Amino acid sequence: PVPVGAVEILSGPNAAYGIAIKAGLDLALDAVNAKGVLGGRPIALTVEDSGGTKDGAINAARKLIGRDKVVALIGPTLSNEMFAVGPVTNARGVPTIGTSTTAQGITDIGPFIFRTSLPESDVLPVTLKKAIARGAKTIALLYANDDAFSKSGFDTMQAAARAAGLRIVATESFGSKDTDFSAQLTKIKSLNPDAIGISALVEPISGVMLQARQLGLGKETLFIGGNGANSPKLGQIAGAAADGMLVGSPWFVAKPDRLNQDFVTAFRAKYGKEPDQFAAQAYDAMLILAEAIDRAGVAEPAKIRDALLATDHTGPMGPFHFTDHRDPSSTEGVVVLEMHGGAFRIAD
Amino acid sequence: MADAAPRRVSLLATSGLTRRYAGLVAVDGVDLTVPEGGVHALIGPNGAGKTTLFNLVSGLVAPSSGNIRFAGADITRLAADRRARLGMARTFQNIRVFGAMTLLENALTGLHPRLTSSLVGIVARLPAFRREERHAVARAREALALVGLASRAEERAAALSYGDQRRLEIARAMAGAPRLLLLDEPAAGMNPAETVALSALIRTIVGTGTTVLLVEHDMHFVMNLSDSVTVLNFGRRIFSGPPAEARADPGVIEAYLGTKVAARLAGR
Amino acid sequence: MLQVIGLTVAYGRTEAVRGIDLSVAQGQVVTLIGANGAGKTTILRTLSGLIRPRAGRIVLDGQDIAGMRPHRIAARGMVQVPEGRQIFASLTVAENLVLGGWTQRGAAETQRRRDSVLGRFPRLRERLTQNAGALSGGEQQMLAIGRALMATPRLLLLDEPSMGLAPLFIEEIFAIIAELKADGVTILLVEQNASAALEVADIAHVLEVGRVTLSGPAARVAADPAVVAAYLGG
Amino acid sequence: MEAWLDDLFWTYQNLVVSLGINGLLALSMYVVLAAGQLSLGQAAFMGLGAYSSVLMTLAWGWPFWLVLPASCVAPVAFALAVGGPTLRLSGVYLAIATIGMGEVLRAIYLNVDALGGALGLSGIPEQASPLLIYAVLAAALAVLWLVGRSGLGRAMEAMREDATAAEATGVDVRRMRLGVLVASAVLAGLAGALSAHATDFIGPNDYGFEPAVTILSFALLGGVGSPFGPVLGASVLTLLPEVFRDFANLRLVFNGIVIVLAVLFLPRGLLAWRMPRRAA
Amino acid sequence: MLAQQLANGVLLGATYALFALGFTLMFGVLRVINLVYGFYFTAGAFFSLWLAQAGWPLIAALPAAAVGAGVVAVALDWLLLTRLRRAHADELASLMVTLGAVLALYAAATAWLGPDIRRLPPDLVGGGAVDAIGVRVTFAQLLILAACGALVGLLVLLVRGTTLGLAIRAMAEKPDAAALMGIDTARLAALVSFISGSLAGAGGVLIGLNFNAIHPYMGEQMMLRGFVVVIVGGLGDIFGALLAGLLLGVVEVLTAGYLASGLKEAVGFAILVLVLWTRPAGLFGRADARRA
Ligand SMILES: Nc1ncnc2c1ncn2[C@@H]1O[C@H](COP(=O)(O)OP(=O)(O)OP(=O)(O)O)[C@@H](O)[C@H]1O
Ligand SMILES: Nc1ncnc2c1ncn2[C@@H]1O[C@H](COP(=O)(O)OP(=O)(O)OP(=O)(O)O)[C@@H](O)[C@H]1O
Ligand SMILES: [Mg+2]
Ligand SMILES: [Mg+2]
Repeated sequence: PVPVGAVEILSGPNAAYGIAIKAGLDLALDAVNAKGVLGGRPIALTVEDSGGTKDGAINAARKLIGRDKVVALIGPTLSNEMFAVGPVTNARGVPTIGTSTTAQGITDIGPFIFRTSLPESDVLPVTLKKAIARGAKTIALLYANDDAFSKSGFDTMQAAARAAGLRIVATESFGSKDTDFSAQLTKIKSLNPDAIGISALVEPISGVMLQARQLGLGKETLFIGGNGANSPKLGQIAGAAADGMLVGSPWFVAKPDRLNQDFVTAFRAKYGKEPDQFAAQAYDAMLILAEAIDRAGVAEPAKIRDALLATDHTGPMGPFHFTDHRDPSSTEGVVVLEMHGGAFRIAD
Repeated sequence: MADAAPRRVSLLATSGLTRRYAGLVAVDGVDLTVPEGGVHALIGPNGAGKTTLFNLVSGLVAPSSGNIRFAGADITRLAADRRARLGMARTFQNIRVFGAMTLLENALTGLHPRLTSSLVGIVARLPAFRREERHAVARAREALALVGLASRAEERAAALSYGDQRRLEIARAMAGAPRLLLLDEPAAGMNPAETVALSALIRTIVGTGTTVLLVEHDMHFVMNLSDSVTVLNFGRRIFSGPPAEARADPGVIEAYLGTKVAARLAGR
Repeated sequence: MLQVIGLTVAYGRTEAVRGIDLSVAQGQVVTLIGANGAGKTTILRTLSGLIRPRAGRIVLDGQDIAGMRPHRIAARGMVQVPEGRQIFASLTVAENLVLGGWTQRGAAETQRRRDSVLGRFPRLRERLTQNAGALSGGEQQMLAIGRALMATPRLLLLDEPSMGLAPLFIEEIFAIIAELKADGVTILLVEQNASAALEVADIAHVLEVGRVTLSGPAARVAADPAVVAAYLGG
Repeated sequence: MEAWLDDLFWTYQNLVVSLGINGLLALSMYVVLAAGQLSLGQAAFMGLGAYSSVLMTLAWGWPFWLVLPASCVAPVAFALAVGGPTLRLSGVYLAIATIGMGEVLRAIYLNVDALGGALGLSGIPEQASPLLIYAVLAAALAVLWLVGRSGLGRAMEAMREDATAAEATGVDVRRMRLGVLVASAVLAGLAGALSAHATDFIGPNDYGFEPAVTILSFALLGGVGSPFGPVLGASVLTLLPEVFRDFANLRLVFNGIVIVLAVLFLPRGLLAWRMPRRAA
Repeated sequence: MLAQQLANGVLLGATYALFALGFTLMFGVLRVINLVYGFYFTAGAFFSLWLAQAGWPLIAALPAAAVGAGVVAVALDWLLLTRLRRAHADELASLMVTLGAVLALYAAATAWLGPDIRRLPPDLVGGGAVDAIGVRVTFAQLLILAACGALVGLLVLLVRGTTLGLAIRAMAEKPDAAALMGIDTARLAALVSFISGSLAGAGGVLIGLNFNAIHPYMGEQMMLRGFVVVIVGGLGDIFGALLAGLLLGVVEVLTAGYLASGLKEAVGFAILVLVLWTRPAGLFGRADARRA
């Protein structure tokens, strides 16, 4: 078998993300190993827990590379973990593919660092355009300032809003484990913006939506979510309170194309629940990696890296290529979604 | 120094010393003088303010008013550890030995103010430090021997019985060869035979040049041992003088001794 | 009423009490004298259930209570005034007394006991609302005794009750012991003030390094020349 | 070197580094605990050491031999600044005050753009070799061992047992408290600088409440009878998650159970041995 | 806006206080720094979730969940702390053992229940809100306020007004002496655990209801604030915990509303540190009356 590793958060308070990713990887692995790579060899995937800490992630990556001799690595889950792990794997020459690390500067770490998650800078302009089309002229921004994903998403959102000519009336932050956002929302409400952009993970976004409605922010205000909002959990937690939220994404559960529907059906069958974006991205990443190994012809890290650069893949997320800088190149297929009745549909 | 007039300064002198607590004056304008040398007793009924006075003198409690002089210097505002460095040591009515430490280490702690080695000296194990440490251990052992605990030097202090812990406190206080030793009820929890031994110990201590100021309720002990007695009642000084006069003083008898004890003391 | 048979108590490897026998009959005052470290406190703590004995039996009213938990022993009327007072420093004097009467259900009885305790120790009445930790040493001792009396003890264990008391109060304490005895309370008294203890006691035991070396009627023990030399400051 | 040996070392290099750094952190906790103070500012000191050293390296281009000692400056200054007022506090009050200050620092890292905010600072050159880390650890152990056996060590233990009695025997309790806080800041600051220069990246969340509690648990699990206890505790707690790696999502469960059992059966720490407090 | 912000602050503060009530009892009175406390909070929330899913109305689910959490607390207290109590181990040992336990418990709960956030059925309280003088408050929030007030009252009655409270305080100070008074210390400790655990459980239900998010680690995230509130309020001081909770909530909200939301925690904590500097024994703490 071809040894491949993944470093994800499987324990501790942030385990939800790692577990979703692992589910996506395992599902993809089933498909890959049905026919194998390099002429029928299966891929042996070892997923190690990082616990969400920097040291945990480094230890896991070193164990996978040094002991299990994996030829490529998927993960880690958080951008901060990648900043610590990336230099290690890059120096060792093992291609490393982040599936959920959207922060700026990730691929600057070095030539072996890839990512398959679309940077927000490609998605947000599309979403904001929709908001402007619906009449938004002013926007308030709200973000979690203590995790790299949210902060980075906010930076992008701010830049995109400026570029799109929206007037930013307020910039507020909170902690990603906060449950109370009433102070920020009350302040924003008093400024009466046309739209509110939120960059955070799905749990706080759900909390924000619930409280916004409690405080009487109604349909007249457009809510715009970053990448983190694209999750079925938004509907599960916030329910109808999340209705009307706009999110731009190349993927969503109900995306009608066949590849995606097959993926969603398989996922439901295997796990009995809806996939989220993390699972979908991981699913594609595993397929992309498997294809690259196959193309490389041998299970050698350097060859795999070169093969990855030549990726030409189409999966649930849509068509996929890497840029020269190892980021996803395509923004095709980005659509703007709107929450309605606890689920996303394409916004009109 | 020859031309300096031999001033008869008292070792410890308080004037107008007062300590108030909400709703009561625990020590009320006390003037107390303790001359250098000898044993001086502070007696009085329970709650008269004796321990509070000790706490004021040793710096653990700040006075509400009044001042304290020690060896000619005003120490009213000095922190407790500074006073210890000036040569004041004490024991506590409610025993406070360092339970986890050995007896020897307890005694060594009493020498703390006399150690001069710097951090550098300690880490570099300079000869001066080693000499000092050897010397300190010898002194501490002497102090333990003084109270008869030398053979248990390496035991944990918490394992001692009540009476032995009292003795250990005395050893800790004596290790630093203080000028003034404050003993708060040293004979409590000791039987008469042990109290006799304690008297002898205190005489020995006085013999080394340390002045002793003690609080005690055992009147035989106090009367036989002390050179002078001060009596407090409700925080106020009601008597000061030689023990023979104290036990005959009607005010003292009424407030403290009771007629029976006074008679027994007189009968001896 | 209380029989101790072959009691051995150890702290780790050192045996502090080695196979002692004692008995306390109804209405008696029994005193235990001995030098510092002889094991007196250890015995009392074991009787009250605070320490588990290594061997031996403790029979109270015909039942072996060795190893029983302390609150059950207290509920059987064997109440201790511990060494070093052990008053609840952060509670007020009044609250300490209330706790002393914990086993005593019934407000009227509690009130009656409280009045009688405060009658004995007027100083405590003046300090009722003060934190017990702020009391003087002697006041704390009064509180400790008063607290135990709140429980209406049948058998009272006293560990050096006169410690730290002014002469007038020591008289008072021994008067109280005599009174309690007259009231029919059985008492096991550990005292350093051996002469006073031997005066009130019926029976005396002399303890030396964990062993009983002499027992008998108090008067006879008090006359023993060795005792006079060692414990009476003769 | 043999290739497999090389691989082995490469695999566990970070673990080896963490063992050393956590050992230092445990010692930084030990100094305060040994003097009877319960400060939880160690993570904050570590963060100050890390951030200040990274600025020196990245922004000012200082050489590492200069950065390392200089990394103590900010933590020590902070210890002195907060030390004064907090000396009045003891026990859990001090612990909470120091945690509070740690949270204030964390908010600063998050809000000051020059410090990278939530993205942290990355691209830090790996200048702290395992050898250097262990040399610092060994030196710290030696100093604490020697000091512990002197009058200072006795004074510290006396303070822990009974601060009032210690004061009455002549221990300058206030100065000692400040002293141990500063010593603790030095050790944690060094640990921060070393760890920052061993792993390329630092982020604000490495120095918050949870790390503070973890550092405390190093010392408590090991036992504070001697400086070796905390180092042992740190080693065990650092290794446990790796040992239990195969239990996947149950590893924290086992990790926790091991701690529980250890404390229940060895309440005074894995190494309950109490160092002698004298040198002669 | 100020009125609404003040209301926000009070409501946030009430959640802090609600969390801290049982904690102050356990930590302040029993002197056990019990880090498992946060887990009782989680347990209460999950119990109520299951009961609500089984169709129980809130009025029944809330007390039942509180009792359930109390039972969990008693069991864990017995499992973890009796041995240490008997050995007279110091409070740091109990801190450590509960640290290990809480690590294991959250991880086990996550492994068992999954890490996902759950939500109580939305019709449990009714999503309604009250609008008055420009201030909007939801029913869930009103419920928290009312519960907070009621529980504070009950606790004060219990700890200050009964001899039981006295016995608890006595045991906290000198367990041996308390046993000599005839107090069954083991049972009393269990009782305190039960009360404190069920307070945590009730808090978990109400706060889970308010923020509509129930997940295994929800208790852990309250712990830091819980500590601060208990300490600033004064160990074991119930009114203190209430006021300190409200103070913290209002300070955080006003900072976020009028200064900068990024500094919300910093300013909150800074103020608390200042409180401690000026009043080392907490807001209302009297200087320790014990003597030198
Ligand atoms: N911290 C305090 N707060 C309130 N009252 C106090 C405090 N310290 C002492 N007192 C009161 O001051 C009075 C004097 O106490 P002190 O301990 O000095 O008496 P004492 O003479 O040593 O008595 P004893 O012989 O019983 O030890 C007592 O009534 C005591 O209750
Ligand atoms: N906790 C303990 N650990 C170890 N040894 C102890 C402990 N408590 C007491 N001992 C030892 O047991 C012996 C008996 O002590 P105990 O306290 O019973 O003596 P005592 O007769 O009450 O003395 P005193 O008159 O001084 O109170 C002593 O040698 C003492 O050192
Ligand atoms: Mg006194
Ligand atoms: Mg005794």
